[in-house]
Amino acid sequence: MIKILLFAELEEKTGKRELSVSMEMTVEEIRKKLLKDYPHVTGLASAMAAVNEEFADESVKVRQGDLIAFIPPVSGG
Amino acid sequence: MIKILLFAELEEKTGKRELSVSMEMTVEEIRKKLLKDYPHVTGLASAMAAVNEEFADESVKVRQGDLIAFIPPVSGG
Amino acid sequence: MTVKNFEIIEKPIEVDHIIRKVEDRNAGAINTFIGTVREMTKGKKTLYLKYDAYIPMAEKKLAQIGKEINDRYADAKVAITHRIGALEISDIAVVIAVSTPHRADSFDASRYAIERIKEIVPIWKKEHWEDGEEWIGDQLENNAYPLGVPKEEDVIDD
Amino acid sequence: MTVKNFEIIEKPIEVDHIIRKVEDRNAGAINTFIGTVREMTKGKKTLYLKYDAYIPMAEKKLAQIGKEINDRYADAKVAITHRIGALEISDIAVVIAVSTPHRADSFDASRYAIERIKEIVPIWKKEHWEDGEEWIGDQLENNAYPLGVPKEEDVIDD
Repeated sequence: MIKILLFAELEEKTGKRELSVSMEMTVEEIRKKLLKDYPHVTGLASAMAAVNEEFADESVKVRQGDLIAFIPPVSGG
Repeated sequence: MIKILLFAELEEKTGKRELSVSMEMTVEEIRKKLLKDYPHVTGLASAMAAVNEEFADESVKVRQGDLIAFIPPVSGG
Repeated sequence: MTVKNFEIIEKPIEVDHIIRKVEDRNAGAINTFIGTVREMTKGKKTLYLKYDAYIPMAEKKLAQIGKEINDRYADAKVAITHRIGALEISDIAVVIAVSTPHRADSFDASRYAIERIKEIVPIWKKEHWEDGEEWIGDQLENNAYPLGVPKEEDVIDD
Repeated sequence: MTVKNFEIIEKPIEVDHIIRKVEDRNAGAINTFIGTVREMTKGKKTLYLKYDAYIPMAEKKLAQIGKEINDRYADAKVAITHRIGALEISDIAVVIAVSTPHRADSFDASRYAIERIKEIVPIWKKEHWEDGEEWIGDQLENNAYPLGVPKEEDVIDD
């Protein structure tokens, strides 16, 4: 299983902080799947992705047990 | 009477924090008098002068009741 | 007790506590940057803020910023704490403390830290105004937006 | 009790106390510069320092720096306290706190304050080493020296 984390407006608009997928996919494929499930959450398209707490490119393959997070523009400080 | 204040190495080398003169003089004249009285205190020549707690030019006339201070290079902070 | 120099916490931040983490016999300067909740931004009145974070990654990224500073500024010590949860006006959201032997580096490194926080640390702020609320995004305008740019009102320069 | 924003004191400085003086509902940033006593300077080991000041003029000049900052940075609040007397390694000699609506100004104004202190505020530091002691002068190299320049070892860039 692959755990997916959503934050800030992504969490608010999907109503989910945590999701999961069972199949191994690339970051790009997971992003596309989410956009298909939540087409109104346009921020999913532009959010950065992190795999296991490190920023990851679209081509990165997400493996069983991995954790992928979608990170909308940050605003700490 | 005009009160003269000396600080840091000027105080240390003259052995005086406070002096006085009775006659009205310019900053330049007071500086020259001090250098004559304390020729080994070379720092007197380059110190800045303040009259009544404001930096003052050499030409400023120091009046009765005024306070003149000689301020060697500062090193606060 | 282990001292954590890079922390996300939910309680009020004690500035003195963060400063103590960077004290050093060879420090001549400690620069502290404190980010506080400002009431007025572009004529709009904030009532309160909520901060959220991806906590484990945020702490990792704060530590990375510390490492970047150590690579750039000799003998620097860095501590950063960011608070999350609901914050009122004037509350402290973030404290950065950097000690260095000489003063110029402490200013530069502290500035570097706050700019990097706004680039790479997964923390988000939601502003609550009298007439609405919004997650604030991209305060630097230099992130990648493959599919669109942030709306003008999202770009806050604090 | 009257709050004095520009002060020379003989007791340890409490950083929190100085920060509280510049808190403001419209501050989004508070920059604090803390000058501490460093042990090693150019390979020489400092045992302790003594600071002296022309107190009333020094407080006036600190207040002048505050005014200069208010002229340059909109809505800034400034507080500066400098300690005098004998200070040990790691002791705090000066604390500058500046709050501003936006962060860039808080850094710039705080930096401005420490540079100006080293130019115009009548405070002197005497370093005590194992093998001697000396009044330190002119850390900026830009004062007027009509009759001579400071010796190289006097010019400390902290």
